[in-house]
Amino acid sequence: MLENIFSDPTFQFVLFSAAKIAVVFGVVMTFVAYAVLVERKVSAAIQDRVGPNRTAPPLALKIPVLGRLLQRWGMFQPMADGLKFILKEDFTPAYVRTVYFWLAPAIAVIPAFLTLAVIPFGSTLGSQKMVIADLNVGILYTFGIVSLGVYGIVLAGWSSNSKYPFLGGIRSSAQMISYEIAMGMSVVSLFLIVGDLNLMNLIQWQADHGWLVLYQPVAFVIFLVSAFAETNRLPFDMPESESELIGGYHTEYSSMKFALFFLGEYANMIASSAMMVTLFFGGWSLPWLGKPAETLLGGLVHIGIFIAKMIVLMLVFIWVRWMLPRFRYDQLMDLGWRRFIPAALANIVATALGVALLNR
Amino acid sequence: MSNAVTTAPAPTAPPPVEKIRIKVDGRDIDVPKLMPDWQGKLVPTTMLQACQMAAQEVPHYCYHPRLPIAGNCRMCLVEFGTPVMDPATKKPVLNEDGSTKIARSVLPYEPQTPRGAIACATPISPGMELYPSSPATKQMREAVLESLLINHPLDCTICDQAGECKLQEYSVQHGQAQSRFVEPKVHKPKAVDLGPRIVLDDERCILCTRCVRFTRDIAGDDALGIVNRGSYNTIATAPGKQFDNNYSLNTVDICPVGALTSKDFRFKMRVWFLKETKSLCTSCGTGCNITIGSRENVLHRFEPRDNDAVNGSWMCDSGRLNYPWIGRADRLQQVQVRGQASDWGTALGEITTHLRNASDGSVAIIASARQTTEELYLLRQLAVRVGALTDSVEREGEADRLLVHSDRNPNSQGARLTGIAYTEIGISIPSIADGIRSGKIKTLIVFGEDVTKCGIDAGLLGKVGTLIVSDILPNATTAVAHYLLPGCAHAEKRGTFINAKGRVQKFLKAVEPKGDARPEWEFLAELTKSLGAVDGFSTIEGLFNRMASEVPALAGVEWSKLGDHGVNVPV
Amino acid sequence: MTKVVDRSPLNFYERTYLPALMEGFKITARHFARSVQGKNTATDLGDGYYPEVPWRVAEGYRGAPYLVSDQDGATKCVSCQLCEFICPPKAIKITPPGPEGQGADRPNAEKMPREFEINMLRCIFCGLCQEVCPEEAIFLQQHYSLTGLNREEMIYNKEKLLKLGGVHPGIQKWKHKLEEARDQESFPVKVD
Amino acid sequence: MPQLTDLLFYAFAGMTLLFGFLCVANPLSRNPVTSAMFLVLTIISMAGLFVLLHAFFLAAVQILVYAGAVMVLFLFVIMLLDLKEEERRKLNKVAVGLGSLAVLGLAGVLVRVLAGATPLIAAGSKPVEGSTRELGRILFQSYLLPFEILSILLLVAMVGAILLSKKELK
Repeated sequence: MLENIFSDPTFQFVLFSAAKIAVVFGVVMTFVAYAVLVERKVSAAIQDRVGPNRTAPPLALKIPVLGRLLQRWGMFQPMADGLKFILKEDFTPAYVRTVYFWLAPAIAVIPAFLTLAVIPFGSTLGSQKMVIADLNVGILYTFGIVSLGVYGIVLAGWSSNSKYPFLGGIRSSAQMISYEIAMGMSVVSLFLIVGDLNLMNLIQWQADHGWLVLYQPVAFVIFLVSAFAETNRLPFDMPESESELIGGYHTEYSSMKFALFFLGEYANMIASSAMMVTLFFGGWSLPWLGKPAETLLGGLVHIGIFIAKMIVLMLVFIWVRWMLPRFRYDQLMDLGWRRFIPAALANIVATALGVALLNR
Repeated sequence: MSNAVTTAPAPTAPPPVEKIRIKVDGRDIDVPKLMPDWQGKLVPTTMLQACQMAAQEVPHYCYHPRLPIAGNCRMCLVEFGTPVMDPATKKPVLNEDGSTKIARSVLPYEPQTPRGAIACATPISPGMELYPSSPATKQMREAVLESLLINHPLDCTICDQAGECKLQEYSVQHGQAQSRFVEPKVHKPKAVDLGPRIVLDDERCILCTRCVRFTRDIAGDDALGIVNRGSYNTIATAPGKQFDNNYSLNTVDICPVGALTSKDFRFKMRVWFLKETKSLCTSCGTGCNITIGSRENVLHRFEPRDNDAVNGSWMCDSGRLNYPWIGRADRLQQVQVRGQASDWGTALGEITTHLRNASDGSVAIIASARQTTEELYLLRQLAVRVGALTDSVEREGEADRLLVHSDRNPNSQGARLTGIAYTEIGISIPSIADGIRSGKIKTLIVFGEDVTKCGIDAGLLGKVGTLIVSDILPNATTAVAHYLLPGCAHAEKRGTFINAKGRVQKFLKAVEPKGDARPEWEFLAELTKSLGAVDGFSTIEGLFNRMASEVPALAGVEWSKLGDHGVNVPV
Repeated sequence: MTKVVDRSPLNFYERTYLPALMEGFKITARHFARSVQGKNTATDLGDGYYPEVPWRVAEGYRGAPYLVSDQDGATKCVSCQLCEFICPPKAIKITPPGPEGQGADRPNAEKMPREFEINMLRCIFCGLCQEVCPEEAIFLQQHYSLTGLNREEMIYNKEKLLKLGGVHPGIQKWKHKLEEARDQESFPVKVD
Repeated sequence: MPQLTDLLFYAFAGMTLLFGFLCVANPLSRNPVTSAMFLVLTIISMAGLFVLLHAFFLAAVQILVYAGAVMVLFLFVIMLLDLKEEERRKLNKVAVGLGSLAVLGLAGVLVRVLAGATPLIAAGSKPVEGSTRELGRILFQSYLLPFEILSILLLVAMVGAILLSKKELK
C-alpha cells in the first residue's frame, strides 16, 4: 500500500516539489539576511567605515580564532536583526485602513518568492529537474507575478492614511508599470533568437550557442536598469526616498511588518539577479560545462555555478546603490518611456530582421 | 441696544473744541487747543500729545498721562519751529512761494545749533511745526539716553523690569551700541527696603520722580522724595516714614526702569514668559480691571489694566496681592458624595434625582456674591424650579478715598439683579435659618460661602437633611457637606461681574482648574438642564446672552458687546 | 568676484550617463579597495574605532551645554532665563529663586537659579544658549555621547551641570562692581 | 490526477464566482478599493482556470495585463480620487432592480445558447496545448486582419486619449 503511494507519480511530483520549494525558500531567506549584511559591509567599505562588527552571541566568542573573525565580519548581525524585528513593538497607527495595512506587507513579499518558482537554478539533480515549475511560458509567468508586486506597495501607501506613504505608493505604481513595459520588451528579442519561452530550454540554448548577453547587449542593459527600477533600488528608489518621503510607503510600518517590506525588496533583488543569470548569463552553464549533469556532484556544481553568478549580479546591485544619486522623478519617467521603450522596440525589430535573414 | 445701556462713562458730549492747525514732520494736522490733564482739567495741548495724534511716538520717562507733568527726564526733547511774526503787523511772514516762514528753534548763543523743547510740557501754538523724527531730534534723544545710562549698572540680567523696561526699549531704538563712558560709575545702594512691599535699587533709578508724584498726588501719602545732590541723588522715604500705603505697588508699574520692584514678584519669573489674561479683581465691589500674568498654569502676578470708567491705571495693593490662594495646595479638587470620593456624573445624577423629588419650599440656596453673574443666574433658575428660598452673604469693609469699596463682594449687583438676593443682601438668611430649625427646609445648597460664619452655625447645619456645597477652599461648611462640588477661582474660568456702580465686565481664563474642579456655570448648566429649568449651554457666550435676555436690567447687553472695558447697566 | 558656473549643454556621450557612471565606479572602487586593505580615515588618524577610542573632537567642537563656575568657584548663572527663552527645543527649564529664595553664592549678584535643568534628550546642541548668555555662564562643551538608562536620568540638574561644566574664568563683573562701590565710599556698601 | 484537477477546477471556479460577486456587491464594505481588489482576485482565479485548460499563455497574459497593469491603474485612479461618497451612498433600489433584471435576461440567453451547444472538444480527447508558438501562428496567419484592425483601433484610442488629456488644443 505504502509502496504504491511512493511510486505514484503524482505523489512523487508533490513530494519533490515541496522539497524544492522548502529548500529554495530556506536558501533565499538566508540570502536575504546575508544580502543585508553584505550591503552594509560593502557600503561601509565604500564609505570608509567598517560596518557591523560587534554582534556575537557569547558562546560563539568562545571559539578560539574563528569566533572573533566571524564577529568582525558581522556574521551574527542578521540573526540579531531578525530577532530585533520580531521583538519590536508592532504598532498600528490610528486611522489606518486596518485590513489593507496588515495585508500590504504580505502582498509585497509573496510575488517576490513566487517568481523564483520558474527559475532553473541547476540542471538536474538525480532524476529531478532543478526548477520548481517547469512551465513552457516561464518568462511570461515571471512577468505576470512581478506585475503583482506593485499591489503591496500601493496598498501600503494608501492604507497608511498619511501623505508620505501615499506619495510613495503613487510613485511606485507609476514607476513599476512604466518599467515593466521596457523590461518585457527587452526580453522579447531573446526569445526571437531562441524560439522558446521555457527557461530550461533557454539555458540549454545558451550552453550550446554561448551566453545571450553577447547576442543582446542592448536588451541586457535595458533589463538591468529596469530591474533596478522594478526592485525600487537606488538610483530609482523614489517610492521610499527617505530624504523626501521619510520612508515612502513603509513610513508607518514597524516591527515585522516593516521587515516584510525589507524582505520583499531583497527577495526581489535576488529574483531579478536570478532572472538575469538565467536570461543573459547562461544560468547554470559555463562555456565548457554545457551538458545537463548526469551525476549528483555535477548537479551540485551546476547549482553552485548558478548561485555564484547570482551573487556577482547582486554585488552589482549593491555597488550601484552607493555609486549613484537618486534620479529625479521626471527624469526617471523620461528614461523609461522615451529612451528604453523605443530602444527596446528598435532592438526587437533589429533582432527580428536578423533572425529572419539568418534563417532564410 | 436700549437706552438703558450706555457704553463707557460717556465723555460727556465734549463741547465744540477749538482746533489748531500745526505740522508734524511736514504733515498738516488739526489738534484740539485744550486737552484734559491728569485731573481732567482742560489745559493747552502739549507737543507730545500732538505728536501722538500724528502717530509719532515721542519717547519719554517722566511723563505719565495720569500724573502731573514734571519734565525732568528730557527724553522727550523735540526740535520745533514757529512761524516768523512781523513785529509790526503781527502777521506771519511769508516766503517767496507763499508758504509761511518758519523759524526753527535754535540755541540763542549758538544760532546754528537746533534747540529742542520738552514735548511733554510745551504747549503747542498755531502754525507750529514739530520735527519728531528730524536728525537733530534723534541726536538729542541719543545724547539724553547716553547721559541717563552713564551711571546705570546694566544689570538687566538680574533686574525684574527687564522685558518691560523703557530704558531697554529706548536703548534699542535710540541708544548706542557702545558706552563712551570709561570712568568708574557712581555706585548707589542696591536692594534698599523702602517698605513692606517695595524694594528700591538706587543705581537703576533715572530720577524721573513718577513714584514721588504718584504717592504724593494720587495716593495722598507724601512718603517719597529725592535726597542728596548731583550724582548722588537718590529716592528715599521721608525720615521715620515707611512707604507702606495701600497703593505703593502702583509705583512699581509706573517706574519706567527697574528701580522700584515688587517684593512679591521679586525674582519670581521673567516677564516675557508671562501669559497675559484680561481679568478683574475680586477683592471688592469696585471691580478693578487687571491683567493676570501666568506661566504654565501658575499665577505670578496681577497688574492693573487701564479702564477710565473704573480704576484708571491703578489698583490697591491688597487686591493685587490677593491671588496666592488660587494656587494653594489644599484647594478642593475632588468631587465627594458623603465624604467619599466620587465623580461628577454620579454626584450630579444623585443631586438631580434628589432635587426632582424635593417638595416645594423644602430647598434653600445660599449663593455667594463672589460668583459670576451667570452662575447666580443659573442658581436662580434652579431656585425657581424647586421653589427655593435664596440669598447671598454680605461682606462689608472700610472704603478708602481712591478705589477700595466698602462692599467687599465683587458681584453684589449681580446677586441682586439676577434675583438671588432681594434689595438688601443677606436679609433672608435668618429666615433660612428658621426654616432649618423648624424642619421645613430639608435641603441646603451653598455656593462659595462658609455659612457657619453667617448665621447658620454647625449645630444647625447638622439638622439639614441634604447639604450640597460647592466651594474652592475647604472650610467648616465643606467639611460637613453631603455633596461637595469643587469649583473654580475666577482666574480659572470665564464669566462676568457687575460692579457696585453697575458696570458689567467680563473676565477671561488664565489657568486650568486643578484636579476635578470645574467652572460652576458648567455643572450648574448641566444640573439645571437635567432638571428642566434652563436649556443646556456649552459656552459662556450663549449662557450670558440668554441671561441678558431674561434679566430685565441686562436687556440689550450681549457678550460680544462687553469689550475689554465692560458696559454700564442701571442698578 | 562672482564665479560663473559653466552650464553648457551635455553632449550625446554625456547624456548616456556613461561618463558619470564610470566616474562613480572609479571613486567607489578606489574607496572599496582601500577599505578592504583595512585602511580608512579612522586608521589614518591612528586612533581606532569609536566606542573603545572616543573621537578626538576638534577644538571649538560644540557638544552638550553645561553651566560653568567662575575662578572663585561661584555659580555664574544669575537666572536671567534668556537661555530658557531662546532654546528652540525648550530643553532648558529654570526655576528662579523667587522672593524668599536664596541669593547668589557670590557677593553683589543678588540672584542665582534655584534649579536649572537641561533635558539632554531634547537638547539639539545648537549653541543658542551659549550665544545668548549675558553672563557667560553656559558653554557648549566637548561631550557628545550622553547616555542614560531612563528619561529622568537625562534631565541634568544644576548640581550635575555645574560639576560637568567645571571652572571657566571670566571678568567677574559683579565682584568688580562691588570693589568699585567699596572704593567710592559714598554709600555704605551692604555685603551679605 | 483527474481528481486533483477537478478539485482545482471547482476551487477556481468557485473563487471566480465568489470574488466576482464580492466585487460588485460586497455586503461588508462599500469601499471602491475593496471592489478593485476583489476584481484582481477574480482575474487571478480566472487565470487559474486558464491554467487548468493548459492555456498557460493566456493565464500569464491575463495576470500580466489585467491584474498587473489595468487594475493597478484603476487602483491608482480610485486612490487619487478618494471616493468617500461611494462608501456613504445607499443602494439605489431602482438600479438594483433593473440590474438584476438585466442579469437574469442575460443568464437566460446564455442558458438557452449553452443548452443547444455541442461540446467543442469531445470528452476524453487530448486537450490542446496552449503553446505560444501556435497561438502566434493563429494570430498572425488566420486572424491577421482582425488583429491589425484591433491594433489600429487601440492606436486611435491612444491618440485620442492623449489629445483629450492635453489641456490646450492648438
